[in-house]
Amino acid sequence: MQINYKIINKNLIIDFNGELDHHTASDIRKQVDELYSEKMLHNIILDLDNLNFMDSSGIGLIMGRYKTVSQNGGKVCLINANNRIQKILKMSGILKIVHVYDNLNEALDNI
Amino acid sequence: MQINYKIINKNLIIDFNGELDHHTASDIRKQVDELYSEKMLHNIILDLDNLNFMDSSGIGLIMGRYKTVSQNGGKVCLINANNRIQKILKMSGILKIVHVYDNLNEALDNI
Amino acid sequence: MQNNMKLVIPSKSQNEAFARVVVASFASQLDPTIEELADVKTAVSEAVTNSIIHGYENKIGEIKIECIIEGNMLKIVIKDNGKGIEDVDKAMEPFYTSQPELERSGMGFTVMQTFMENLFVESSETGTKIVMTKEFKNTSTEE
Amino acid sequence: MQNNMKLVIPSKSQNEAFARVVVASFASQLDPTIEELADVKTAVSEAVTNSIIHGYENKIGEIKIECIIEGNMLKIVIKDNGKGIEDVDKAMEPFYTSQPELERSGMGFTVMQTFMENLFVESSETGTKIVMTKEFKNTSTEE
Ligand SMILES: Nc1ncnc2c1ncn2[C@@H]1O[C@H](COP(=O)(O)OP(=O)(O)O)[C@@H](O)[C@H]1O
Ligand SMILES: Nc1ncnc2c1ncn2[C@@H]1O[C@H](COP(=O)(O)OP(=O)(O)O)[C@@H](O)[C@H]1O
Repeated sequence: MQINYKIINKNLIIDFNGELDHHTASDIRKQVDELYSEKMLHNIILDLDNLNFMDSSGIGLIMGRYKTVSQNGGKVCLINANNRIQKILKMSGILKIVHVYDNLNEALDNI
Repeated sequence: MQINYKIINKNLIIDFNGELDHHTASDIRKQVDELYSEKMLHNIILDLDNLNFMDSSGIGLIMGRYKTVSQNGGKVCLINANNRIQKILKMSGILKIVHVYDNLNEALDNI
Repeated sequence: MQNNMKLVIPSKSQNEAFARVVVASFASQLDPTIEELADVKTAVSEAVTNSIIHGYENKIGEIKIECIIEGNMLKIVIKDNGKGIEDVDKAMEPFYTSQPELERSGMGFTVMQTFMENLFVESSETGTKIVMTKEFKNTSTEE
Repeated sequence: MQNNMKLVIPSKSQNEAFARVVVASFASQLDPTIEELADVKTAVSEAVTNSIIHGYENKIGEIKIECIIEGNMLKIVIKDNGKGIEDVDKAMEPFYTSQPELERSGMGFTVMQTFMENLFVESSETGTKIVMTKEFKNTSTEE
């Protein structure tokens, strides 16, 4: 599991590559939180296009980022979630607090 | 494991697709021998281009075909063997009795 | 079709991915769809993760995974000798987690229930056993 | 890096491919090259096939596969409770096979020896145990 990131106006965009489970989540969490606080950013956009696997540890990770970011007045949103991942997201009810957009442009326009 | 075949002048050309081990070899053996005898063919050319795995069961299969075919006055040859498969072929000494050609045309010209 | 396998691994988190791959590779005998295979992988990931973080609480113990194929049915049994679940009914409720500080969502059992057909949980102070089954639709009948 | 796993499968020929995949997937923790992974797969295939056709002679018995990672070393132990090998030295000679009628080439042990670093064979009337080791070159040292 590997992440890449870019920053577009105070939005931290995280690009996931690989499999998100309990083993990989703790490392990812640390990296994302560090980037977010170090660079004093506002929103987080999680790009799930190259995420090949996600279990409920992913839900925990998204909820955790939601807590941090919303304490800071920001928002978390998801882009490029495939059907498989949408299924788990729906099940978890997380879509009530975190928006899913089709792609990055849509997310940047609406966040 | 799946095979496709074509016939060019009395040469039976067998195209391997998949993994050749003890489990798959017995079925392949039956299919090849049936084709060879039913259609009264002379030589067998084994195309290993899409063979993803081969263990010593493959050596047994090639030796077995060599026996049948040479009793009939024909030859067996191999084409498109990758480095990996060449390594096993060399180890087995089978290259003394079975020729390896780079491709089908070369095999058809020289068999 | 009839086959089975038993896998024993230590409760290290890097084995979560390994366990998923092994079960998926075993299940591939049943000609599963990509969706069915992903269901099985996800359910196995949840159960194995639970043994690691809740059962053994990050101490190292053994996790046993058994798979049985009968016809087009796959049965998966995942066992640990960890501390067990005190109240199974409560544990199975969506969103219940005993470890929110680890960013657990409490959705593990819900995921297993949704992606598999049957889920059976047996637990005591000496460990936990999860039994899950799934029927595969388009199965080749060769042995 | 330290890890291990135990796999038990029935001696059915369709499990030859499964055994290869499981061991290769476990070995992938050591960041192997494609070549190293193919070496391991081929050696495992030979040993498992031998247990199926020679050890159990196509009756169904159990095959145990154990893998141990210590540093950048992989140790693979493959055991059956089959009929055993009477003369191990003779069995290990290239081209020797007790079953030429099955189109065996007698190259199984030679393949294991060539593709792995050490090969150790122990056999009695109650079964056969093969121990093979391989060191991997470019290993990440993370736990
Ligand atoms: N193998 C286990 N051993 C001990 N406790 C467990 C085990 N599996 C689950 N539990 C308990 O059940 C609770 C709910 O599990 P689950 O629905 O998977 O959510 P989560 O893993 O996110 O906490 C856990 O928080 C834990 O208290
Ligand atoms: N697990 C085993 N149980 C009993 N006999 C075995 C076993 N493995 C190998 N043998 C014996 O050793 C011989 C040589 O084995 P091998 O080099 O793998 O060649 P092959 O499998 O082609 O016969 C076999 O023919 C068999 O007689």
